[in-house]
Amino acid sequence: MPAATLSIPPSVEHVRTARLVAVAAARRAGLEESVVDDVRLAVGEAVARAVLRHGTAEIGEEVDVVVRDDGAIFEVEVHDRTAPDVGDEDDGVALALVRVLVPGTRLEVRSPGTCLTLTWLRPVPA
Amino acid sequence: MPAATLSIPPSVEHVRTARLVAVAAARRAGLEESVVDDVRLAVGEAVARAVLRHGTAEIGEEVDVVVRDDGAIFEVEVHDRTAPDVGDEDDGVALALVRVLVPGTRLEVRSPGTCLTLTWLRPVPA
Amino acid sequence: MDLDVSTREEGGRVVVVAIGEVDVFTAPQLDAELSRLTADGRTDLVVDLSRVDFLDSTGLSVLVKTLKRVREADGALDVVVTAERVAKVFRITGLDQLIPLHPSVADALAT
Amino acid sequence: MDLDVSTREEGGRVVVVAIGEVDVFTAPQLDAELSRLTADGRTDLVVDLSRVDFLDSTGLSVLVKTLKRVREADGALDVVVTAERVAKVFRITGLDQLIPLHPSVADALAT
Ligand SMILES: Nc1ncnc2c1ncn2[C@@H]1O[C@H](COP(=O)(O)OP(=O)(O)O)[C@@H](O)[C@H]1O
Ligand SMILES: Nc1ncnc2c1ncn2[C@@H]1O[C@H](COP(=O)(O)OP(=O)(O)O)[C@@H](O)[C@H]1O
Repeated sequence: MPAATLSIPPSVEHVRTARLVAVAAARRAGLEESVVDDVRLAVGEAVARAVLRHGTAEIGEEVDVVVRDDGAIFEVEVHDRTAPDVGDEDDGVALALVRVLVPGTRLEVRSPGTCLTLTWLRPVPA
Repeated sequence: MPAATLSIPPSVEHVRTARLVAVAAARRAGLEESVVDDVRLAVGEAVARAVLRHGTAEIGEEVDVVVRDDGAIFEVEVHDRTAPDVGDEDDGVALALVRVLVPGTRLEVRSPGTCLTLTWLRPVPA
Repeated sequence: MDLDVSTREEGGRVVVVAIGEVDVFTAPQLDAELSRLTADGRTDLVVDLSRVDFLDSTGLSVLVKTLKRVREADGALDVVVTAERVAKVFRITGLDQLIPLHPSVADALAT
Repeated sequence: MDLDVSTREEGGRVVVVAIGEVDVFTAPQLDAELSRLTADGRTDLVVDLSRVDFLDSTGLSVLVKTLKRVREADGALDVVVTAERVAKVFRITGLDQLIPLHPSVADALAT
């Protein structure tokens, strides 16, 4: 079961809510505070990207965020509902930053949109 | 569309996440900071109640929180998946506190569980 | 992580300092420390909540339980509250009528 | 609410103080103020982010845009950063190579 599943309207004022949820889950998962900072920034960029893509594509439906804390990995999926060829200009900096922060970032087409999956390794419990 | 829809596992460590989401939405809705304090406390109690009911009933599924900011009202629904007759002893203080804080609180059976709806009037925009 | 609980002696009393949030998840930490102290016969207690920014009914229940134990032993329980958000929970439950609230540890020790 | 932006004169320069979070929602506020200043020919700027606890790529873009305008006018842009969380965003994007970062406004004004 995900540690949290959040849906927000596709508007920039709600991106912060997604950051709060991801950070709370990252702390629960026992990630170091410097990694929690990366989670905050990367999830913020990923959700901002999704919201801006919905804006470009004029899609009013929600953006979905799923936070998983399963065994050795901490993972955040950000689902948008836009076609893969939407607005690849606008989200350039955001996506580049996510890729630098989270080396294992996966971007997939997952109907009805695209899904960005950010994965962090969780420290082995003492 | 809800301002936020959140699902959390039924364990007490996740109650804080629901408070964070409700408080973020309450601020976005323009509620006064003293009312935001009431939202934080009442939503925390309502979600704690739901999580504890799941524990009593040994239900492993998620607790759902829906935050709405529609026109004149700000509303938070907390859905559990327990039968109405589960553990009405344990959640006494929490529920009493919610009722004192939020006079219009509604407790309904809503399959597959109970639903506590907390409603605040939003100030008319200037 | 969300709550830090520590204990020290001051002015002949035991001061329990909580820092963070006292809620349904963290209240057991505060409960454990207060239960340990009362079980040891340390029943002249000041609970310092001046650095607690959130307290729910679970936290209140811990204090009510402690109050009962302390009274049974002819001890005393004083609580330091500064945040209005926390003070309000005591007021609306009427618990401020049962437990003396103070603006500082110094004030609690002076009573 | 999430971001507060104010401007003052100090040491012959214009100091823009941001307090709060600079993200995709709030960055337009900072952008508006910096655009207003550069449009007015105020191109000798210090942006004080010492009380900013979060900054995303949208915030960086505002600073990059401001840097270009300031350079076109032979002005200068210095930025004050204290939070490691904020400094890191500048580092990983390499923006700390383009914009001088300082630990305090006094330090920025002294350069
Ligand atoms: N918020 C509160 N305000 C007033 N009384 C309370 C509050 N919380 C608990 N109490 C009272 O304290 C007593 C013990 O609280 P409770 O938490 O239910 O028991 P226990 O600590 O044994 O689990 C009960 O009689 C209850 O009514
Ligand atoms: N985080 C960043 N790091 C480095 N360069 C950046 C960053 N953000 C934006 N830039 C650069 O600044 C320029 C303008 O940024 P952008 O926000 O895309 O344009 P505008 O400000 O006109 O909307 C672009 O050339 C972009 O590459």
